[in-house]
Amino acid sequence: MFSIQTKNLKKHFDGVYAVDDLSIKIETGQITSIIGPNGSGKTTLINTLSGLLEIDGGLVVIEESEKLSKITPHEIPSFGITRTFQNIHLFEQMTILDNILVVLTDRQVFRAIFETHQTFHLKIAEEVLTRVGLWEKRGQLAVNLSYGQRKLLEIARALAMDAKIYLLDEPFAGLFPEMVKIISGIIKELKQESKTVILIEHDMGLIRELSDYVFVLDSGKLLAEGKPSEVLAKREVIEAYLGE
Amino acid sequence: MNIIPQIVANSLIAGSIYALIALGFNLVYGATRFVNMVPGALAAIGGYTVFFLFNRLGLNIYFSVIAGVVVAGFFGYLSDRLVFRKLRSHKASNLVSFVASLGIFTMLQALISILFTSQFQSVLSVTENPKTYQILGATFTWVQGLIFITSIAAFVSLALILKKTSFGKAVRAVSDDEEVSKIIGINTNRLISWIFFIGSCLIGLSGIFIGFDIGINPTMGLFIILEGATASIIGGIGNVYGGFLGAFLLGFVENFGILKIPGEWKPAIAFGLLILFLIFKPEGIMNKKK
Amino acid sequence: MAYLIHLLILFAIYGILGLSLNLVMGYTGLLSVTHGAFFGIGAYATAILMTHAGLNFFVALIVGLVLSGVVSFIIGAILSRLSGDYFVLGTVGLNYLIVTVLINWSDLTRGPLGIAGIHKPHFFGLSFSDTPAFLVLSLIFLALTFLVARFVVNSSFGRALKAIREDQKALQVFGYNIFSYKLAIFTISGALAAIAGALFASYITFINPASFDVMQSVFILAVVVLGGLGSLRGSLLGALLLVIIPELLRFVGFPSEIAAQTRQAIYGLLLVVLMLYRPQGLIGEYKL
Amino acid sequence: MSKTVKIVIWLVVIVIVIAIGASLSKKGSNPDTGTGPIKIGFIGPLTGDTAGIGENVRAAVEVARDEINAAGGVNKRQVEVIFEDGQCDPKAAANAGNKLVSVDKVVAIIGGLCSSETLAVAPIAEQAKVPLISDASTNPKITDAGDYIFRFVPSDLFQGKFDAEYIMNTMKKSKVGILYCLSDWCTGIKDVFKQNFASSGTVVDEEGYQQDARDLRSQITKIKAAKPDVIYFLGYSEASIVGLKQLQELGVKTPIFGGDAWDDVKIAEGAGKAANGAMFSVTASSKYPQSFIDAMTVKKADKELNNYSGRGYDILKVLADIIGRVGVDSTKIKDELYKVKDYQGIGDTYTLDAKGDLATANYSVKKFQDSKIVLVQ
Repeated sequence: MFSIQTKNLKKHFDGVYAVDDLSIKIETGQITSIIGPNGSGKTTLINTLSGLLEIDGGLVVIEESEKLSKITPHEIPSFGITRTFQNIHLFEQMTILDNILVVLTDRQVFRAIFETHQTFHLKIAEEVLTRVGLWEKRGQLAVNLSYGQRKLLEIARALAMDAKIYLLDEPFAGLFPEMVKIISGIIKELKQESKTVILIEHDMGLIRELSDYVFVLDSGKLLAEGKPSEVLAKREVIEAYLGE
Repeated sequence: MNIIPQIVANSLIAGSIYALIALGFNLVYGATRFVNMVPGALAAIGGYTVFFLFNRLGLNIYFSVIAGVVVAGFFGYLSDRLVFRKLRSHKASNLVSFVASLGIFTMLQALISILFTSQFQSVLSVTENPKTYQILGATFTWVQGLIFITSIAAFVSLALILKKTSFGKAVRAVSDDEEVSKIIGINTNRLISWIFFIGSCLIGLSGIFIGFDIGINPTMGLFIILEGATASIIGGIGNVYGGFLGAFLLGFVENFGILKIPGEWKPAIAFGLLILFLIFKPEGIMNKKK
Repeated sequence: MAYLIHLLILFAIYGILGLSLNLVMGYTGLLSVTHGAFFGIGAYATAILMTHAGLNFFVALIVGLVLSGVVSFIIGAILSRLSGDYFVLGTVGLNYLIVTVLINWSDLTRGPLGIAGIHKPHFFGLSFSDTPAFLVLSLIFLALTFLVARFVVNSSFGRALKAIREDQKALQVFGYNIFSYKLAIFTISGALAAIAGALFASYITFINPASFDVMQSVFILAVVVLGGLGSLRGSLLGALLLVIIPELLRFVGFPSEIAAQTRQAIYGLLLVVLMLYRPQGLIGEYKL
Repeated sequence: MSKTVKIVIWLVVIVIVIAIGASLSKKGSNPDTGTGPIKIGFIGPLTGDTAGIGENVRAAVEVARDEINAAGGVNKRQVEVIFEDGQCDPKAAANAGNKLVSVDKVVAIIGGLCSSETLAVAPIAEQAKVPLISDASTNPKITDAGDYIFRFVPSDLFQGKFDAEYIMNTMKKSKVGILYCLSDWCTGIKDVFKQNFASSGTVVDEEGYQQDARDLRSQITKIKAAKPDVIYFLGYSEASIVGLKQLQELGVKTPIFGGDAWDDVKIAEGAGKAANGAMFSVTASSKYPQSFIDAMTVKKADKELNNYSGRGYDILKVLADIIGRVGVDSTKIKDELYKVKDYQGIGDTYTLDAKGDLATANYSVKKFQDSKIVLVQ
């Protein structure tokens, strides 16, 4: 069963095709990695799937039922999708706890006005924050955290959504080894909870260790796909990375 | 007696004054990327300097005009040097800079009315009958003709400077991306101060012309800056050519609009147009969609 | 002492305006220069209802509240599409437009002649005509506004507003319809400003369009910025200082012809110094 | 934002409020005890675009004060006038009114120049039983604003009626184009003028303009197109200078008639030849005495001598005369004010009616001729 599929997906900026007629299938409950040199359209794909960029052509199919030619950002949670950002988008001048609570409480305006966060919200927040080791620091403002802690907070925020499909855009970029261990541990736990993970990463070691399936993009087109061991051995993939 | 030519003349006159303001406003906005209220006060400073030199001290008119323009430019440079350069170093958001420019605007306006009382002054004494010209039934005075020609000249020369000279290329680089231009070695702070100076000179000139055509009082700045901003948004904010086009469009819509609706709704037209453009075409006519 | 009571009444009115603007500016991060117009709509709605329809002050206030809420909903719908500089310019433009309507719709608002003879509120025999009683009434409304504002800010809705201020794009992805949130806070803030308008109309007993123009919005903005963005008590502090201190200048013996202009100059200088050295205001937490 | 900083700031604020309270109660002299200077308040626009008129009336009141004090003051007490800026804005005027009434405890207040100021201060003066005498507010609503509220200027009703009749009967014009500023004075007179003019003439076009607008070309072009045989142009000095110049630039030949704000030398000089032939009505007042003009020149306010400055001067003189007779009790002053009859001031001859308005208002017509003002009728 494929939780997300793209059918001839197109996204262009003034004539330059960032995503060019891309058709991929993401297996449910699997960790699928998307790799490719810089500017090959990885982040554009994620932004298009999460509704931040308009779809210029083709379709996105969710759970093989919803055929979408247009996605608005605030409706993606209803499809069970959540994400993290390559360049961190935290709510800077708010406490760590608030950064989590804001994704837990009611979204509808009228109900939100008359609701304050309940104990069960706090319980989820505590569980998620302890998982990334930030529960003791919950009173601090996000802006005062170190780079690694901010990456962890982004992951925690995504976890708090308890979504079905996680789009992780370079979650390991610039982290120390022990933080990498924490995050890869979390990704593995997601897999055990049969969640679908789409991972964008450059570190080939992590790709081999984590991913069940790999897609290789080059300037918006699908270059290759398959098991990590097969795909990474292919000549044209290595050339794409080294750049002809 | 057909009044259309007269309406066209009125629109061209209003348009050319707005054009001068819009040129200055756009130049400053292009480099600093925030809505700056200071130019409003600079227009008044330009007008009052000429009034002081020409009417009070009786100096030669051309000298006073040039002095007026330079003084307005200097105050623009000063405001950048003392306040906005510091704000840029703090990486202050453009809303903070907007509020700061509002503070400078109020302060300058108050200082002018302390020095010159808040009386309305007409700069050109009109004892001698103003020579009016007639074209196709539309009458306008030599001052208005001069304004029209100067605004065209200012536009052309500015366009040439931006296109041809190295200074012009640096200005465009800073307008596109300040960080990048820092990296490639442009001393952006000094350049932005220069841009402030030129933009303020243009707006000072518009204040002087308003002084000749109509007259000056300390509170003339607010309306000027709002008209300038409206013209720039319509034409395409930050785009010098767009500002010029937007100014004349605003002049025509305002004057032709009055035909249909009573005069007291005139300011409503300008701001109605502003709101419409902000919603449907915020990037204005000239800029491509952001 | 009556003069101090008079100033405290103005403090209450501008406190309510500061609180309501802080909701939009300090918590949602939208620099709105149209609050003077909401203040005016509230004042005119109450004044017209009291003089033409002869309604009691409190009934006129509630109807005025609803009316201003509807108008600020419409304005919110227009403005919430804009962002950054365009939003600021849009609010200035709208403020001008609303004042022009107040001036020219003369058969409703009597145009520049303004509306005079608005009498003081009375409530089943309890009349608030003398200033101390009116001060009590204004302070009650100020306290009510403060509680409403605190309720909104401490709710999940309030937390979402702060998130909009911080990173609107990211928040969308987590299921928030930003447009409806901005619309809601605009309506609430417009309705609260109408309370201040009603109090102002009934206290000064005469209103004309000129006192609700862009300069009034700039003054309210200064109250919020001085007091502190994102701090309700900051807005009260800002209102207190910006209402009381200029009056002090009346006693500092400036020669009368330049007294008024010096006040303007000091007030402009205050804005500049604040922005340079303390953009988050005296006891605010959020940097604009 | 450490706690201590917040506490320090709140402490500072509380200290300020206490200081203000103390200074207000200390400074606020107790009600007039018969010694020290007699305090009289003045409210008028000293900033904003009508500040020109405000500053001029202030100078005239200062001239009157100096003359009174030079002649030994009133009952051997010097007269002190406290000037407050009303900014033509209800809130500022209410602030000024409250301060004059409760802190300075003035015996009477000269002013509200703009009707918006007078209407805002009226309830405050009425409640404190302090007579408020306006020198320029013509809004008809002021007539019944309270029995402590007076004015030494005729309400719009008189001027609108006189102008309509003069244009219909004397100038024999029937098609009028109205150009009026969007302020309480202009709109007030325009409405009354239209009621009276409707009897035999028609208003072919009516164009309003913002009080501080300076580009009236579009409005003038529209009026010109409506081909009126007379133009009724209401405006304060600034807009009038600009309007008259633009009327000439646009080649408008039809005769122009204005309101009493045109009785201002600045317009004659500012508009120059453009104003030639333009007529306006003004309350019949003899020319200002040379002594007044010289005194005003000393105060470098001579160039802007206007119709209202004479009235401000007269009000202070009338008050001094009344206080001389009945002392400083404001209710007695109020009663005396109602008895003012045929008082020959420099600005007008004043007779007050039971409502505190001028009972009579006879107008004369003047016209601009080569930067001078000439009497027509």
